[in-house]
Amino acid sequence: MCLAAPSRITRIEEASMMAEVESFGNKRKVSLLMVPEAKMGDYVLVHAGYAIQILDEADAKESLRLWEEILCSQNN
Amino acid sequence: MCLAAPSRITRIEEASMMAEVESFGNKRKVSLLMVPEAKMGDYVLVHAGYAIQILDEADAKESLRLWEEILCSQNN
Amino acid sequence: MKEVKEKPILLAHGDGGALTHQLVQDLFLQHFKHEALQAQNDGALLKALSGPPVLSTDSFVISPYFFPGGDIGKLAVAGTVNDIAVTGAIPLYLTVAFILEEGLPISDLEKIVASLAKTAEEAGVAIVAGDTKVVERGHGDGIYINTTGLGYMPAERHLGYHQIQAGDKIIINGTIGDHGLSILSTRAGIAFDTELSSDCAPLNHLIEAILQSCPGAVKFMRDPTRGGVATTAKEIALASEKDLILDEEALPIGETVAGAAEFLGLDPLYMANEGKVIIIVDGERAEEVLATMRELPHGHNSAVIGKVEEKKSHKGQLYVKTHFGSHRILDMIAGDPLPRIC
Amino acid sequence: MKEVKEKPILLAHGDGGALTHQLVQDLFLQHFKHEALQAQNDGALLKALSGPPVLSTDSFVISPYFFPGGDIGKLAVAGTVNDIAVTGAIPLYLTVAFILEEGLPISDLEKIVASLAKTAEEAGVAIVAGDTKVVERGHGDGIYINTTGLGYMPAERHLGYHQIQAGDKIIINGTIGDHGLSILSTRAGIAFDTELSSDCAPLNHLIEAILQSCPGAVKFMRDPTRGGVATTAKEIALASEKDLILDEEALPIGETVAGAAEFLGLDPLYMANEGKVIIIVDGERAEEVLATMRELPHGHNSAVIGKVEEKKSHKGQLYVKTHFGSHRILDMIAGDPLPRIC
Amino acid sequence: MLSEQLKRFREPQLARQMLDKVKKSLQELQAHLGYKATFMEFCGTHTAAFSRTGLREELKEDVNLLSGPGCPVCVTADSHIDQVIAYSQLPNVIITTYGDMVKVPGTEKTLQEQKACGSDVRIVYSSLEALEIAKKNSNRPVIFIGVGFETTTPTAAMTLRKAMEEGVNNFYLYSLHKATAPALQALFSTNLPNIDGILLPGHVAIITGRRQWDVITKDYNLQGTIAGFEALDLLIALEDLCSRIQNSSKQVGNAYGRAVQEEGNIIARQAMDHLFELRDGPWRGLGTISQSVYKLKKEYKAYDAEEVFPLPSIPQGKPSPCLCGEILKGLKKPFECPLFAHRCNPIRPQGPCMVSHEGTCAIYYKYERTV
Amino acid sequence: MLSEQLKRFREPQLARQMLDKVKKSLQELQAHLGYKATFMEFCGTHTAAFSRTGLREELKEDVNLLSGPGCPVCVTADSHIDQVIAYSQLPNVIITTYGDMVKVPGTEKTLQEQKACGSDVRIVYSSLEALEIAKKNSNRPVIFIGVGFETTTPTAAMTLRKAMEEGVNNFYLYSLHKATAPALQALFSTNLPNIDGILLPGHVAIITGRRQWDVITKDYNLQGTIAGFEALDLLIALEDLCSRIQNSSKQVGNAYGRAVQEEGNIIARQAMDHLFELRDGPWRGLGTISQSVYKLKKEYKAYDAEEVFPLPSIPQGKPSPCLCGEILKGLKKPFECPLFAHRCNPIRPQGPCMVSHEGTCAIYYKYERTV
Ligand code: SF4
Ligand code: SF4
Ligand SMILES: [Mg+2]
Ligand SMILES: [Mg+2]
Ligand SMILES: [Mg+2]
Ligand SMILES: [Mg+2]
Ligand SMILES: [Mg+2]
Ligand SMILES: [Mg+2]
Ligand SMILES: [Mg+2]
Ligand SMILES: [Mg+2]
Ligand SMILES: [Mg+2]
Ligand SMILES: [Mg+2]
Repeated sequence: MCLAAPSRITRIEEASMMAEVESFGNKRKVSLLMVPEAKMGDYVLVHAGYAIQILDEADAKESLRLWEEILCSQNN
Repeated sequence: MCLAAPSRITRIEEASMMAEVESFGNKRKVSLLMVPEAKMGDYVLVHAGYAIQILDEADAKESLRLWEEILCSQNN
Repeated sequence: MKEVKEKPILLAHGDGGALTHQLVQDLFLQHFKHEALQAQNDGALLKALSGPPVLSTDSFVISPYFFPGGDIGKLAVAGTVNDIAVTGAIPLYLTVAFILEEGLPISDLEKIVASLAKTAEEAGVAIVAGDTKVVERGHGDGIYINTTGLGYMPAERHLGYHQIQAGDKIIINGTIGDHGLSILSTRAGIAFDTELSSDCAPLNHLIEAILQSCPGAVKFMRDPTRGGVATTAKEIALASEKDLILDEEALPIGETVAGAAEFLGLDPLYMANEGKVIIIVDGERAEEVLATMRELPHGHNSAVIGKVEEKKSHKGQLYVKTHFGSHRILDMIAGDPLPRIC
Repeated sequence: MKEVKEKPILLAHGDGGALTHQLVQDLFLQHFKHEALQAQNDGALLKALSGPPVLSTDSFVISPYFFPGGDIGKLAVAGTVNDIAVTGAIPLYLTVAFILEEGLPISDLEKIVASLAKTAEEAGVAIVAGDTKVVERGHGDGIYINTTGLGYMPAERHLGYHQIQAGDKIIINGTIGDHGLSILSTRAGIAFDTELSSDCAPLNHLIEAILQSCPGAVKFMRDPTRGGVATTAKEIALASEKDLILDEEALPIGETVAGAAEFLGLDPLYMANEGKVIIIVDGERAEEVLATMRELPHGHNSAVIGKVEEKKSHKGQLYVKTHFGSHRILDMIAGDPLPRIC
Repeated sequence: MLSEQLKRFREPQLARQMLDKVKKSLQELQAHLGYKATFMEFCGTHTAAFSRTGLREELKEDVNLLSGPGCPVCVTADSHIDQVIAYSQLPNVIITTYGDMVKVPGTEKTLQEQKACGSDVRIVYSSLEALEIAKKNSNRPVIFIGVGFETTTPTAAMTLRKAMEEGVNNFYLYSLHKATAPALQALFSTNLPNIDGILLPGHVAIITGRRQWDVITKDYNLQGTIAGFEALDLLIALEDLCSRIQNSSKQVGNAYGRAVQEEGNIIARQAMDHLFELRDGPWRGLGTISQSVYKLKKEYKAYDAEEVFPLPSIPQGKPSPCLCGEILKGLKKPFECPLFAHRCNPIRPQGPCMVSHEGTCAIYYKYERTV
Repeated sequence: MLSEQLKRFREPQLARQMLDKVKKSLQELQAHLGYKATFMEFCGTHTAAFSRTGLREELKEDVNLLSGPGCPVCVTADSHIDQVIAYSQLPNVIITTYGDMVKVPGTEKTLQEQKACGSDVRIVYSSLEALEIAKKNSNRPVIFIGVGFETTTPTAAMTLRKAMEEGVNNFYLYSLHKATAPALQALFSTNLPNIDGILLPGHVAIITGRRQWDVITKDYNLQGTIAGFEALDLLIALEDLCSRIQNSSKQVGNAYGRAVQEEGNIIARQAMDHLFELRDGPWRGLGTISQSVYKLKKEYKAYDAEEVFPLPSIPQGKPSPCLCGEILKGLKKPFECPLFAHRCNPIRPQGPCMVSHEGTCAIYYKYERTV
């Protein structure tokens, strides 16, 4: 029920605030009403037909970098 | 379209003026609204769900008798 | 479909998973006992046949699925068994595939499956493979059944259109139109009370007895189902390139059928039969075949209803000889006033 | 059903009379050329079989009837051909029975019939008998098809559950879940644009090539259709009384399938396949079989996806080995979220 | 028991003897007239009976039998079929009508094809069933397409009256009911085929009574006899007609006395008169005939589909090559139509005469082709 | 490219290394606490992820994982299912809802069984589709059964707002939407299972923001971390939780930073606050929880199914032997229910926990049985 899958915005219809989002070759229509600031190329989390959040690339990168470092140092 | 088949009245529902009519083991419900004088045992002609006429036994008998006589006399 | 009070069929009964398995285990395998089916493989491995295979398939979509004199399960067995038997072959195996509508009362399905199993036993055929699909409410009509039959052709049986000759006689094993008119009596809008009941029955034992008792007498057989005796006879005329002449006075038509046909404005010659076979026999041997048939179950009211003549025009035609002696042409059915009779 | 602009199927196309004949003559007989069908008898008389008969039946009720990568006609042939082929038998003949819904565009029927004929030709099977029924609008879904297949079992082929032993390997001939997810992408309410397409294909040539190239290597086969790889593997585990262990990392799942399954919250292991076969092979010969398969059409992406072990409890179970190395149990599908996928 | 008599009318023996007598009478009539007589059977049910029994074939040497316009389905204008198809596309509407109507071609398609395309069209055997459908679907408009002559028109009137009494307010009549007398009048006042006598419609006469038909003798100087529908009935009527022609009778005969009375069914006629009035209207093949169509009176407009669902008039399609018009007038026989049994057949009828069980072309297709 | 990072989160290699680290941390925690820690995952999607990935199995020596009440379908009271079934029997009504809802048993039957008996019940993936259905069936009432926590509630609010803007007046909401905070509060104030830390629902937190969850540390003195749903996400969150417990952190952690922000999605929260208000309501297994159910405010009653279609209250059926209540509170595991995997299974679920993909019993049935 609380499933939300990340997808990339590939088209925006400004008038209706609907967007086409893509994930691995699958495209869906979702509403951007909850993330009006979303733009082309953004990754959004989609739940029940709505994009509910824009994913934060910097945080994802930083988080992964951090853990990789920790795990590397630990293994060595 | 103007098909009308003779059937015998086997039951009458006075209130609704509907009757059950029978012909050779087949029973149907028909309206007696057009032949309110019809009674149990009468033969009626049924068309489009309504009994439209009561058949006249005397006439049928007379007519057959007449023709049989004529044909017999002719053949002899 | 009627309002469902009992346990209904759900879509999940058709998803190939746990509920489907439950239905197979608790219902189908209880009634269908052949080892090939019980093995539950994708295909049923059977014993080698004693002759070339004969295959026939039919789907049954009759409405209503319970009717006076039978039900869709009985019909589905009889229909396919008869299609195999009329070729002269011996029917041995049936596959049965159900398309169930969501909401079908499971108790109705049970009755149908039991009837199907019983009729198969009567006919001496085994149900060896099956399939179940479920469609959403509003995409079916309770239950549709496909049966496909496998039989074999014994040596030295060569029935076929090409055997039919001028001088042959046309025999039927009983009264005409009973199935079609009894289905009709159940239909909304027309519904009438009647003593009619469907003639639905497997005829393979009758047919085999004729073929064995009167070897060489039978030229060709067909079961006059959809479209009735007229449509089937017309097909025979066209394919054999002979004229077929039915005798109006000889046609066995029950009084009840005749009465119902009259007030509905329908012709019993075009009404479906499900327990009848039209047999084209050597004219010389018609009485012998008739005598044999009249002694057998499903054959008591057998009658010669016509004869075969050389064609009078560029193609084989079907005629009926009227009470006054003149001939009039008969054509195939076109636009059955009552769909879904089988 | 979509608004019909073109000529629609009428109830009269199913009354067994003139319009039915027209459909048979102008459509079916144009595409299906086998002499037994062209003879138009009630049953099709075939050549004697070179081994014991194998029969299988399936009805196809897929919605929509045209889908990415195929249509109901292609599916109906592939489905039944595969069911016969996985038993080790050689499929030869098919019967085809249509249940058409009033209003089906005749042009759609033509496309489906053409596709059916083409797939049958590819598979090298002949369509030898048929049937057509028409149901009123609102009692069907455009078209349902039953196919029943007849083949024969060559001598010395004894595939079966009882052959399966600990140490055997589990092979599949390519990616998982393509059919189910591509059907899903067309469904109202879920519909999404995708590069997915159904894997629907007849596999009898692939299977025959394996059986001939690697004699004795194959223990058992099944096509993982409704319920997917998990349901089929579970059935094998139950019937063989062995544990089957799938390896999560070895499962060939396309990126597009995985992506769609993820946002729909579904598991590709439970998604239907229509061009896949699960093969249980002698563990020693898995690489040999795999090498053979990878050279063949429909076999390029073949992979070993698991192994067979002695059962650890009172009955055979299906497990998947996760990325972390632990085992978790898998059960059959129960309540497919998407009905009518075949 | 009347049932015994009724059976006698349908047994072949008496009819076979009667056939000989009628042949003789027709031969005498030929001697009297100096040529082979031409009779018209007005009624499609008679046309069917002559063919089904084989009597047309038996009598062909002795009398020329023409078929008339008495098939109510056949005389329905294609524009009216188009109108019904338009009704069927209104939101939520249920169309109810008699079976043959669904196969009659409009300018573009039949109601049956429209049904296959999604309209809710239901076949009924009685207007009473249509009313039942309306009661069961109280939130949907149910339009009953009424077709038929005076035999059927009163049944529609009775049913409508019942709907009013029961307060059913989603039941509407689209009346295509027609009057027989104006049609005969139109027929005999233009292009009159050369007819020596006419068999009059027995079931229409049950309602109208025998007497109304005397106008035929009076105004058109034509002999006529009301006929029943068994083989014996037809033969008795032919015999009666022969003698009337030879005796220059002053009134029409009644060879269907067991069913038809002098005054007809008065209750039925009153119901008809109460609800309907005659207006001008088009007949297929016969053009517009004045005062020939039964339409609901204005005071019942709440039940009149034409009042409640006014539709933009439908553009006329191409004129059809069908000769139904000539056939309905008795000017041509089906064999004379170049489409007959080729492009036009019961599977794909080109005109309504090929549709109805009582349509002349359909009857000839079914019974009169020799190859 | 973010897509590359997203892929890294789901690749097994990093997760496998992480697993070793987390096991070590859990062992350190055990040393620190003097016993094996018990964590609860509030959210059913987490319950499913732990099982599907096999992590629950891998970690079972090192931590006791309890499942919480975070499955919105599971906490739907059976009386509410009965209510929905009653709605579905109103004339012409179309019921629209999410897939799992149709399988949840009411006191007598499921919505799926009711559908098979003739009700028009349609499964949607989004309330937007339900609205489309309403537009396409403008003459029929379309009731959307809204279920879900704060992740889903705003989507219903947005769709309802759209319905209002577009003047769709046959679209109604039956709101079973619930708030997470009151549930946790209820859980921790009665029968508190002995929990050392809690994994907080990532997708709920997207809407609510991280900060609202600090109440857990403040009021219940419990450590918590917001978690994502990939294996790596779960492991990172566990690692974070271990360190917070050892360091007695003053606030909850956020191990799902790429999606969850401090303040959450303000637009979504405003929409929710605008249309809904919290009222008391029953949760399956947890009894009535005050201020826990999102209901439409009175000013929107024209869209509220409960206002427009008032139904007589449905008599209570027998209490079910199902232990969902205990399971939802984390007091029992599915194996402890005598019905589990015997009378209760996904074919014939006896309680909602066996229905939903996120129901604890269904997840344990699917993934955690070893035989
Ligand atoms: S044959 Fe057909 S086209 Fe010709 S007149 Fe008759 S109905 Fe019209
Ligand atoms: S196993 Fe079934 S009955 Fe037991 S608690 Fe879970 S859902 Fe309820
Ligand atoms: Mg057949
Ligand atoms: Mg058959
Ligand atoms: Mg047959
Ligand atoms: Mg199957
Ligand atoms: Mg139905
Ligand atoms: Mg099969
Ligand atoms: Mg199959
Ligand atoms: Mg299979
Ligand atoms: Mg058939
Ligand atoms: Mg449909």
